[in-house]
Amino acid sequence: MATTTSAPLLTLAGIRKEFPGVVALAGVNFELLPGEVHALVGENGAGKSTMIKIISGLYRPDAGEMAVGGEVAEFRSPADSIARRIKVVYQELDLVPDMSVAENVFLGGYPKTPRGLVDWAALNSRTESLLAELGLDIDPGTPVGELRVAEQQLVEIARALSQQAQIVIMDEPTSALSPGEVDRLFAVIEQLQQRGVGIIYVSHKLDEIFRIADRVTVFRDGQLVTTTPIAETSIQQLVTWMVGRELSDLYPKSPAVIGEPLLRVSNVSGPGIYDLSLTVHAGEVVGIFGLMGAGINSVGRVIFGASPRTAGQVTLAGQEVGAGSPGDAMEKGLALLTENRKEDGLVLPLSVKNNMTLASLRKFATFGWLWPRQEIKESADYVNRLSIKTPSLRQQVRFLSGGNQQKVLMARWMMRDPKVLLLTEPTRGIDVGSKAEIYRLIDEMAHRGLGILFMSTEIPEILGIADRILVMREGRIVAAFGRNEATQERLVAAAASDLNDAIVEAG
Amino acid sequence: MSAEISTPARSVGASGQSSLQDFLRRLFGSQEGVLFLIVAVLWLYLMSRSDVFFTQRNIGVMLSQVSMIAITGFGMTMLMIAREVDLSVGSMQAFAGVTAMQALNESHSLIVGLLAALAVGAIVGAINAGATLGLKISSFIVTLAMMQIVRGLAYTSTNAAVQNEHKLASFKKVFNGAFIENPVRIPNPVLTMVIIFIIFGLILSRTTFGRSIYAIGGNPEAAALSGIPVNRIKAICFIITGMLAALSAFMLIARMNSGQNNAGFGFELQVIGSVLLGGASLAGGKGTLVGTLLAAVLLGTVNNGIVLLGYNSNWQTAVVGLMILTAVFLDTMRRRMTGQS
Amino acid sequence: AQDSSPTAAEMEGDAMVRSMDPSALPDGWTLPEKVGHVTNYLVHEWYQNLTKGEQARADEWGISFSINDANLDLETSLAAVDDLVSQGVDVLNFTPVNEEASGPKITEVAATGLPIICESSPTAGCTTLVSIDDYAAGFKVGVWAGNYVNENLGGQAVVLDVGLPALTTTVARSTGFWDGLVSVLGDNATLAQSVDGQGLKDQAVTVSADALTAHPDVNVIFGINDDSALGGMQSYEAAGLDMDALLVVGFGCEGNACKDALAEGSPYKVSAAMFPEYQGRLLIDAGIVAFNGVELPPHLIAPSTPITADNLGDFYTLEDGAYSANFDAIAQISVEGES
Amino acid sequence: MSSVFASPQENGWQKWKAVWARNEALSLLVLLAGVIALFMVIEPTMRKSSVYWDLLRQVSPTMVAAVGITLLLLSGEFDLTVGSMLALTGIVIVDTFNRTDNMWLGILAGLLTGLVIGAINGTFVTVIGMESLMTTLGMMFAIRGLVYVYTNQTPIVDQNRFTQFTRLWFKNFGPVPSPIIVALVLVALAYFLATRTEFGRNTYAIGGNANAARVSGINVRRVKFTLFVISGLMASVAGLLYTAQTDTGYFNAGLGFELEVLAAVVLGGASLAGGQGNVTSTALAVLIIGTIGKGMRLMSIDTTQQLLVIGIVMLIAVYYHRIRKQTAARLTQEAYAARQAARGNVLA
Ligand SMILES: Nc1ncnc2c1ncn2[C@@H]1O[C@H](COP(=O)(O)OP(=O)(O)OP(=O)(O)O)[C@@H](O)[C@H]1O
Ligand SMILES: Nc1ncnc2c1ncn2[C@@H]1O[C@H](COP(=O)(O)OP(=O)(O)OP(=O)(O)O)[C@@H](O)[C@H]1O
Ligand SMILES: [Mg+2]
Ligand SMILES: [Mg+2]
Repeated sequence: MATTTSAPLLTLAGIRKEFPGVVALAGVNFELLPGEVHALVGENGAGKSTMIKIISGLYRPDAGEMAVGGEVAEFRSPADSIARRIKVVYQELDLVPDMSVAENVFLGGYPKTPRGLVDWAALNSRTESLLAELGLDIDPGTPVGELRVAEQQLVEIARALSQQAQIVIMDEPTSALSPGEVDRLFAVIEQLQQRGVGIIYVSHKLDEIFRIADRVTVFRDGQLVTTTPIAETSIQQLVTWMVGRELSDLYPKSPAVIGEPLLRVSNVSGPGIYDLSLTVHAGEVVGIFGLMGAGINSVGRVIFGASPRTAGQVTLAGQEVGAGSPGDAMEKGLALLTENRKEDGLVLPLSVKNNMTLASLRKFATFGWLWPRQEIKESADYVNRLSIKTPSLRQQVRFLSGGNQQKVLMARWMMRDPKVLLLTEPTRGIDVGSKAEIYRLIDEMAHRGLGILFMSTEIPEILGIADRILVMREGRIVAAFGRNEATQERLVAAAASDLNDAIVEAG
Repeated sequence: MSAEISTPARSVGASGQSSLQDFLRRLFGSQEGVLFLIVAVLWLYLMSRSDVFFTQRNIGVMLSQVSMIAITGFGMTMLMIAREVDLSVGSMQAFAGVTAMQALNESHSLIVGLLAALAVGAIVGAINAGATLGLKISSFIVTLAMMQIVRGLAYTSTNAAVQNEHKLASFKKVFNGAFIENPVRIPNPVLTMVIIFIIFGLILSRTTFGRSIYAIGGNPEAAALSGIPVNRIKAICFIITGMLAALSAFMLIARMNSGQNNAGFGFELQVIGSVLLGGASLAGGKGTLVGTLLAAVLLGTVNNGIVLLGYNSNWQTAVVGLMILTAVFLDTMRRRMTGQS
Repeated sequence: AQDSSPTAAEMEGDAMVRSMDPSALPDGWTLPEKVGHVTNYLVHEWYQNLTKGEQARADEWGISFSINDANLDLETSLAAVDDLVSQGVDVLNFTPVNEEASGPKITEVAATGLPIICESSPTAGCTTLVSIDDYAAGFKVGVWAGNYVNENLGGQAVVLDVGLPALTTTVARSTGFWDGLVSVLGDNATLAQSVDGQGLKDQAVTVSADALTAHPDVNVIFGINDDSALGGMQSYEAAGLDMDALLVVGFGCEGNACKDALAEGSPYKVSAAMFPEYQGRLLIDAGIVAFNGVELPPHLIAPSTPITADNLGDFYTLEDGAYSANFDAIAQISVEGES
Repeated sequence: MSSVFASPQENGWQKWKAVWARNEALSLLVLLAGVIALFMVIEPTMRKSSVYWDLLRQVSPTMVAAVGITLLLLSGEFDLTVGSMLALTGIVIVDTFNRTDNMWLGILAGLLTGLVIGAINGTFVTVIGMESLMTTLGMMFAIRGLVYVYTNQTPIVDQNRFTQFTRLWFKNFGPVPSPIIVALVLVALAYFLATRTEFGRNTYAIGGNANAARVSGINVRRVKFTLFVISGLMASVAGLLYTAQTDTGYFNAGLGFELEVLAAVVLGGASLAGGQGNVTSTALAVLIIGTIGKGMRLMSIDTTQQLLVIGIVMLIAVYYHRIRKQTAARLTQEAYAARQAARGNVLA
């Protein structure tokens, strides 16, 4: 645990950073002590990543000073920051997929032979021992692109070890990890801590913060709200600081009015899923819980036709939905919010409005001719209804924060008036305030009679909003619980238990 | 319950600034603005240096020449917004041209000749589309190969220029040069360019098809998952580009009064250069017809100005290069200052 | 034009080339088995017709003849020379993409004793050059044009020169034309502008359109080849200028376009005819002579004359839309005093 | 330690398949052999060894330039100026010959030209942040235009006729032509640079994921700048060889050369997006294209049909590369799955 008496490893004083039109950081003071895990929390766009990028030398502050180990530090590039033994594990992992694990671990500073050439033998053997230290059994020659996200994350941490980093910064490291992997990561963090490494830990998962952090700093709108020892605060308190008001109910669940069955999935198989059967009724929120890699992402894709369906039948309100055709699925009244916002959701160079209306262009057109008035009106309507923070409808969606981007995607599908909405991890990487917003939207839609299939790897939200919970493991539904029977323990047990256990009839 | 967000969403749609400010911001905030500025400065300079420059005749001649690059460029813009490219348009100037002239000689019908050109354009466009989308090879490479193949076909189909043997009076009138009489007193090539500009400009900005093109270029996966038929739309863009290139080939043979199998060398670079200069990018998702038009006019003005001022035509190539560098430089600076990079 | 005057022996070789007859090979002579020609731009009509003439003549002799084309690329051109040497040609016909840059290579190959008959431009190492005298031919059409201007256009010439500055031969054409014109008109000839049409019709149309807006008073257009002249004429017509007040002077008259234009009575009144088919014959014959060790002058001048609607029929016979060259008439053209 | 390449399910056949799929140079080598064999059958002249020495001489400028471009392309940047550089270098070299009557100064000036143009390109792209494709397109026209203006489209002839200079092209060491020696030395250096030095690995990293490279402390700008200089330098060496053959500064030298080089790079399997490719494959691709061209010329196939053939060959080759890469990716995935299955979840 942190020894509060020792001199700080890192000090920021009055750090300010502006982007055109945005004050990302408005004069922030921050301190990191040796051996401490210092959590950083705040809403999307609060400025957490910006601060990290300043510490790493990617951005230069407009004002303010930074000191590392008591010495003033002015970083002109990441190389300067690395030279001061600072290592950042970014939100979006930064590895070269085609290069080997060993090369990635030592990227930017290879071991060299006396003649200055790359020393491949040393590279591999040193990587191997670093990986062993982290309990990771992989061949240093494996291309990183072949590793699981969790393994990639550990490769990043191996990099920190290789650089003998004194300060390690992790930006939302657990957003793609399974509980087991999270435990593993935390063990590594503790190891680092014991060596006196200072760790800045950014996360939207507040429960994690209470597990590992010593102190927590809260950001709001580029301002530092407070820094406090974790022991002296509570989740409720943190949330209040973050969103600037009391968030009384994260999961606004109104009593479900279950109607007709809408979506019927019978014995469907496809890449990653086997023999899937389930039913979603009007007004019902059906949750599917599974650990990472259990196949929950494939569910939405296969039902929607974005991935091939090799067997089985999908009907919506009695009409058969063709396999492998998103167009047909949309036609019949399905909508799919995919797992990866940036990869297959947002069209980054397009405006907020054009992103929103992308799936319902026909609605605003006669014979392909668009009527912009109506389009603008309806988009503006959604911006206001979903409280999307954007300076204008014309703003490129890439400049929005994650939560707001997610809401734009929600609007895209709501605009179509679908009968059933398939949501895949809609709150990944999203701050608690926005999460509450999204839960509220889901609840509202269900209330209006939509059927919702909600896939998530996070138990609390599944428990919070689903009327019925299915558990998935290795591509199969292995358990089903009513809202009242489900508990965290039962879900985990079902998700992790052996295949031989009783398979509860699903749907 | 309804949760409020700490900073309430600003009301959207309404702009707080005065319209002049807004106008200026938009003018300088875009590649089109930068180009407009360069063209304006260049025109003012040329007007001060030459009495002939700003005459109806000269502007007509200059724009007539620009029209072929621009018309092909309009197709290319759509294609490049959709994240594809077509390098075969230069060879198309030769192949569609000689084919059309042969068809004219055979049929003595203007329509048949034009249709022959457009058919060649459509077919080559369709082959480009088929190879790119079907075999999943980058269109840069497919059309680089097609550039050779189509040029080879042009040479193979005739071993010399195809002369005008049909002597159709109407042929001379359609796209020939500047001042053939028509009711609007705008040269036919320019008129054609304007019409195509308007049609495709509207298609790009005002139709679901146009919107889909931008979406596909911006994120093909997202577009597909939003129910947009990605391949079909890309294929249509390839075919449109092929047909517009063929139309300019037809305009070229009308200007030359013969189908030259060696026509259009380097034409693809001029077209793609104009499109890129107009603000599109090989990465897709952006670009406008206005930008392409302005860029084509800029390059046309440079060429015209050099000849008008009697400079050594050796300067033409150099000045085109310097203009491209200047425009890219200014655009880079603009983006840096507005934080768009 | 820089050649030193040929020796008597060389003149004898010259005469021999011009009088070769496939039915009567001189005693003791042997025929080369293979002749190859590296052309620079085969898709051009000039080379189409030139090589046709070569092929026809080679067939008459019973020699195998092959063509390699550089398509205007210097590297390809020089590589093609190697290729023909590898194939064991007995005579190499060569049209340089650029004569200066081809010098070292040709000199190298010539050192092996291979006869090299160059076409179009003088290149170091060539056994001889078969080509017209570009300057003299230009001068002749210049004089013709001067007289035409005096008789039909009021004695004042304002000239647009659609040139090709990249080649020495085409520059000589422009200079020859201008000097010939001035020799008749004196100060009454003015050069409005020289533009670079690159010898290509699409380029010629473009640059002359610009030039004609700057100089709408142009009444004489000279082009260094048919495409340049026709391109210039095309722009003039498109600009809506008076076609009756225009004289177009071309060069080469290698293809149908020129002949048709002359025959039609368009403003295209005269061209410096170069008779590619006949030059093709000369190339083959010069190769045979050189192969048998006879000395040749550095420049074997091919005939050229101003060709007009009036004398077109003397040199070419039109049959079924195709023109065939009358070699006898062409051979009669004097090359006296040209170098 | 087990390698992914040898996961348990791979039998002998699978192993060969993996070797085939993962090794583009191998395919290119086979293709080269195939092309040569084919031409030997149909064209007797192709059975002479002298043809191949000629070939090696002729392809050397292209090989040098293409290898330079490959290095640059590995980092994800483009250089379209190679063609114009060929002309510019020639002009500078011969002009310096004539002005100084000193061969070495001319050669030095030529190489310096590559250095300077490379540095200008590099400055535009890395310091100002301009997009490389557009920038070098502009530079391509600008350089060619300046060459036209300076020479007024007249070739500059070496008045000293430095025979020592032309020997750089014409001299043979035994049967081996000197330009190919220059080219192969440079290919070897480039290979060494790309695979053995940190700089080379950084280049791959930048092309593979520029962001990762940057945050790893690699000075992306400096690496790219250096690569532009290297590519400029290689282009000027190509220009040097080219000029040694002609002893003339020719303003139209290298027209369309950039596309020729690009075709070779693409045929060699390099990715236009960066991060993938290698210099040996590019060198092989240059040989393949050269052989096909040579064979067709020897058969006196029309240039027009040569264009057709080259176009079709390129399409097929690229399609083939795609299939091969896909197979490689699939094998990797299979191997990964097998490894996962054999080992269980490492982290759970
Ligand atoms: N390069 C940039 N250009 C313009 N604006 C930017 C840039 N980077 C960040 N911003 C803006 O600065 C603000 C702070 O962003 P930052 O990424 O630091 O937020 P964050 O706290 O990390 O959010 P999240 O939890 O979503 O990761 C946001 O409004 C963001 O839109
Ligand atoms: N297109 C596909 N082809 C083959 N296998 C696939 C495909 N898509 C997914 N899979 C496999 O199906 C399984 C479940 O994939 P899915 O992406 O749905 O899981 P997940 O729960 O989202 O886990 P992750 O965290 O790894 O993304 C994985 O083993 C994956 O490798
Ligand atoms: Mg962040
Ligand atoms: Mg997944």
